[in-house]
Amino acid sequence: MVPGALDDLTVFLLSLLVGFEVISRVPATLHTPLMSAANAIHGVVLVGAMLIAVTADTPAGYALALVATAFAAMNAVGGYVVTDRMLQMFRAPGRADAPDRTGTDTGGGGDQ
Amino acid sequence: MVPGALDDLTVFLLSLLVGFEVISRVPATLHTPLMSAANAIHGVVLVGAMLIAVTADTPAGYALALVATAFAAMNAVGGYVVTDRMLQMFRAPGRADAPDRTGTDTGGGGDQ
Amino acid sequence: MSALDIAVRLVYLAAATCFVVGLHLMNSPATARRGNIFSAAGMWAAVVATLAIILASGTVTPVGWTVIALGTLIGTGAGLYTARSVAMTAMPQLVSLFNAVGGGAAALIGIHDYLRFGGPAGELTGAATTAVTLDVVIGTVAFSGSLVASAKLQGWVAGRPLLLPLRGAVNALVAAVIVVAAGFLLGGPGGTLALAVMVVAALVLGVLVVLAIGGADMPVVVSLLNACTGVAVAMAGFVIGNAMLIIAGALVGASGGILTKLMADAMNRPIRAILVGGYGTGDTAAGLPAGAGEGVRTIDADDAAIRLAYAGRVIIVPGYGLAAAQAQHELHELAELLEERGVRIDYAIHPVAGRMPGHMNVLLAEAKVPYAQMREMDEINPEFNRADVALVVGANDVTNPAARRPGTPISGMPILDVDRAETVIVVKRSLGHGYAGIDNELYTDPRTRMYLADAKTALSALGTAVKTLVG
Amino acid sequence: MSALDIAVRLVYLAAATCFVVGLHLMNSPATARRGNIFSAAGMWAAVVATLAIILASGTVTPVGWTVIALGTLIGTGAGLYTARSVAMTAMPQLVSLFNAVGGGAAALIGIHDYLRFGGPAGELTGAATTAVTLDVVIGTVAFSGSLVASAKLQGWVAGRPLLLPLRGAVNALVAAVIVVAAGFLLGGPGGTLALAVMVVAALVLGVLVVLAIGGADMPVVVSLLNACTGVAVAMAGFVIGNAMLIIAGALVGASGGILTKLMADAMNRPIRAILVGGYGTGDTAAGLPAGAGEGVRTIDADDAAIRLAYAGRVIIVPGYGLAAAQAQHELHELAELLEERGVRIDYAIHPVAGRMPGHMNVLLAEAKVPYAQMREMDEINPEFNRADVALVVGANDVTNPAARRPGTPISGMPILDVDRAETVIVVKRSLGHGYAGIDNELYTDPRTRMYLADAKTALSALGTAVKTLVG
Ligand SMILES: NC(=O)c1ccc[n+]([C@@H]2O[C@H](COP(=O)([O-])OP(=O)(O)OC[C@H]3O[C@@H](n4cnc5c(N)ncnc54)[C@H](OP(=O)(O)O)[C@@H]3O)[C@@H](O)[C@H]2O)c1
Ligand SMILES: NC(=O)c1ccc[n+]([C@@H]2O[C@H](COP(=O)([O-])OP(=O)(O)OC[C@H]3O[C@@H](n4cnc5c(N)ncnc54)[C@H](OP(=O)(O)O)[C@@H]3O)[C@@H](O)[C@H]2O)c1
Repeated sequence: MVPGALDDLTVFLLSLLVGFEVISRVPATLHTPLMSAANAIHGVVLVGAMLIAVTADTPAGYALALVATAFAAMNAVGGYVVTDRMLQMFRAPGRADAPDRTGTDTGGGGDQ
Repeated sequence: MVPGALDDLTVFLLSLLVGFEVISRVPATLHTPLMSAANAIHGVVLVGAMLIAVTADTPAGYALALVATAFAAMNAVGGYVVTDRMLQMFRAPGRADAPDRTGTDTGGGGDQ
Repeated sequence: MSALDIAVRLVYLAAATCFVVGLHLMNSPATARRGNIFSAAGMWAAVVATLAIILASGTVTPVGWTVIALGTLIGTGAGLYTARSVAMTAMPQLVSLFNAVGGGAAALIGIHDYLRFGGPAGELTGAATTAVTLDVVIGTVAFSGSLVASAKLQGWVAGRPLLLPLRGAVNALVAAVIVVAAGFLLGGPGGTLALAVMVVAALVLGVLVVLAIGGADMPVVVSLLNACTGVAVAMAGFVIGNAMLIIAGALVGASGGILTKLMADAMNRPIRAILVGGYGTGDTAAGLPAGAGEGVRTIDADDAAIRLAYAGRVIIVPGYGLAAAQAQHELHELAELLEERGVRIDYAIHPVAGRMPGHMNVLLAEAKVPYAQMREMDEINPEFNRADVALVVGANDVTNPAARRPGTPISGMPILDVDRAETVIVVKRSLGHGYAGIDNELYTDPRTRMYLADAKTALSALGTAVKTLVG
Repeated sequence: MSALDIAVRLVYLAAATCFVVGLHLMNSPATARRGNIFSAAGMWAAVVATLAIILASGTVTPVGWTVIALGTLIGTGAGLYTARSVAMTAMPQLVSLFNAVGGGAAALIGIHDYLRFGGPAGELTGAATTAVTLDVVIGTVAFSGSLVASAKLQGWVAGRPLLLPLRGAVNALVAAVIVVAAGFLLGGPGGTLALAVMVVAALVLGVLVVLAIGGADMPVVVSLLNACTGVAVAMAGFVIGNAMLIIAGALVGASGGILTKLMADAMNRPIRAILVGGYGTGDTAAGLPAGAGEGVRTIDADDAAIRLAYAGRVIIVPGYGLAAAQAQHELHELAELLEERGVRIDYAIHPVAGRMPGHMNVLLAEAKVPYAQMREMDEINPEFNRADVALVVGANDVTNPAARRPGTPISGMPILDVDRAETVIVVKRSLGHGYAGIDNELYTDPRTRMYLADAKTALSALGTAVKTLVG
């Protein structure tokens, strides 16, 4: 085991702790978008796929790199876009409520 | 700037993030014990003080190391003990409530 | 280390911070969208920084450039197209698909690294070989498992649990093959063959495990596989020595793990039981004996329309059946007709109604139901006793009073108190079971009227009947 | 790297995890004590592992061993003795003292490192020198600032803000000296003199800043200095290349920072305003004009005792004055007397009543008030209108109805709704102000009766009067 591996292990452990702590009290309706957002984040494997394309030098290596890059890019791009589409559906209560409340206030006037 | 410093910076940043996330919704009555508990944790500087005592080789160095060790040990030991004393005061609601509820249930019987 | 290297590593750190902040913001509906954008910005910066470092290295062959450009282009195109074009109801299978390719990419990185540097004569250290092995196994399982989950959710593979004979023994055998092959790589002679065997066995294991799980458990499974991909990506980070991959992967691994537990808890199902499989019937088959129950009172469209139209207040309870019948638009039309007649309408949204968390919110939002009318369980429950009619459409378990008693599969799950309303009208095709596979006592309650029909047909019929009534 | 080195680093990682888990468990009263023990176990393991590595290194001189043993012994003894013997009410100053020595230790590590490896001919890299400088400055400020805070809380230094003439200019000057000295260390010739100047200036800065802050703001200041010490320890970790110090220090730095903000928010005071200083009068001086206000109705012990003894329900509102008078035991005795007469007693605990968070809980727990009678603000507020008497003892701001209006220093702070009770009896020495320094309209409310006396005297007198009444 080399010092580098220990450093990496430290980073890994700390990131696990951050991950555990960050999901504090997410409401059930946000579970699906949150899953999707986390899914998009591991699309960062694209960086790794790009870096192996650099070291590749055999046809097999290039093939692996091509598939990896395509997979990873699909994960990242698709993940963020689909999460955004889902979240668009969860319109903020504030915005939707506002006209509603106004409606109640001026309710009498509206009938004139 | 050396790679080592960057690794340290990564660890530092991640630990900051953990620290931010870990205090989620602590009730106001726990603020003082929590402050005290955090205070005890930085008593871990004792490890650093011990390690400088190892490298010291001048009288001035030994003096610094002695004061640092004593300071750090006081921080760590005192910090944990005082936090524990505080927390003893916050008896768990469950324990205190339990006899109370029983009292209500058997209230009629108690008068016999 | 050059100044560029340092700059890139700082950008990587900033990107990792963006991921954390993004996830943090996802805790509340008000900030969730901003969080996603934050996270995407971090990803963007990381990719640009990587391009900079590749450019500066100057060692990339033209073929290498082509591979990077082509791969990114294909992936981006496929991701954009599917993410934009898919129907809102097909989101979970798409997320699962994206997860599959992510896991695949992580596994490919490990495979590539082993082929180049590993093996008996290779230069990989023990720690690095361990990371490669974990990366390949976990990534491959996530890949094949997620593909099957996606196919189940899409309906290309039967939703019901597919239980092979001797399932336990077969799974154990496949797992043993993986362990032996990994042993070869780690301690033994290693080599391409061992790697290939391990990959194939991992592919098979992913398929077998997920096939045995019922379609309705899929959201939890997808979330778990998502966490697996995170861990695989972190391992890929170990392999290529990239701290950002480690951070992002571990982050997703841990938060995805917690999320999986939260989701399972919300359905009152232990994760272990889900993974063992065999539970749930997937999508209930149509054509169960209709109206055969004793003490069940049925109702027809006209009668139901009258009760609805002359009610002061109606609470609508949507469930999985509404999604299955794709009847959200018909439902909204009916609700609007009733509102025109002065009926007060609310939708009672149970957190795990449907087959994925937030399913009903998304479905109703798609049909343009006003947000203010979608009421959460805790908020609406005390109001059922002031409602004239509770209209239950394709919901079953989330209204089953058996949950209030101990000893049933859904005991302890909070339910919508529809049985406190003056009249309950239930729209579904039969007296068949829901996800949990148990009878619903609500259906024999004297206040309940069953309208046995497909939700889409029934709601259109109700709409027509209300219009006739008015016109 | 030897196997021992690896083992020690793994222990360090485990210790760091214990710290995080410990802090996490502190989020709820039920698990808080376990969390503290967890964290202490981590510390213990880290120290033992360090001893092992020092032993194995074999390079330590006998003097070195003596230093380690003696230092640890002295520190442990001092820590144990003070922590065990101090009165519960003196906890905050003790925490501040422990924080001071922690900051001092971190600064000393930096100083030692610079003296050994730094300076023009030294081997410290730029990054390391930066870390040393930050370590020394932050650690020293935390040291002297915490000592002053401790002295203020203990009453050795006047609690009121000590505002020097030209304060802003003096502070700026001292800060400038620090910056120049740090410049010498970082970019210039460096040397022991620059280091010494920097240390002295940092000591002075800590003293000046904290002296200017009112005694009642001290808990927030202590928390902030606590966060500073955390950062200094993290910097010490950079200096000696120890990841565990970095993790623990950054953890405390960040969580302490958030906690500081939470505490300031609970009191409705911006942190900036606290740090600028000059606010608050510290402990209110006794002997303000007593009973001079117009429209104020006073009451004597006998009359008050009758109202209390014949009440069905009394809600007691303790505040800072109770702590200042050390009258918690007298209060509990009075409450027990009343309970014997069949009066229902509750204590209404405002989250920032007193001078530190949780102050009242600790105080009343010390006097053995049953936990079930201590009711939180949100819980008890709706019950005031069913109370016959609200007995306010040494509380002022937390009952001031002015908080409900905008434009006052306490606007927006949630308060206890004592003015909804049938009768309010207020025990305090005068019509003087509380922490926020504003008049309290409650005192002129027609339902309010003021019992102007020291809390301890007044509560004993009430107890005697109730006994006489009964006997
Ligand atoms: N939300 C989540 O995250 C999630 C994830 C996985 C599992 N679950 C579980 O899923 C269940 C959700 O409860 P739920 O009440 O929404 O659904 P449910 O209990 O599964 O019941 C759905 C009902 O819809 C009816 N239905 C199916 N197709 C229909 C159609 N075309 N027209 C009319 N009715 C139709 C079915 O009865 P017929 O066959 O008689 O028509 C079935 O009884 C819970 O048990 C929950 O734990 C939830
Ligand atoms: N809890 C925290 O974390 C914290 C920290 C810092 C500041 N604060 C602030 O402190 C305030 C707390 O409110 P509070 O209502 O508890 O206290 P307060 O508003 O400060 O009032 C305390 C009152 O006690 C009286 N008093 C002092 N000594 C007494 C004695 N020996 N016998 C009888 N009465 C005595 C004083 O009036 P007389 O002089 O007339 O007797 C004074 O008006 C809030 O403004 C809060 O924001 C709280």
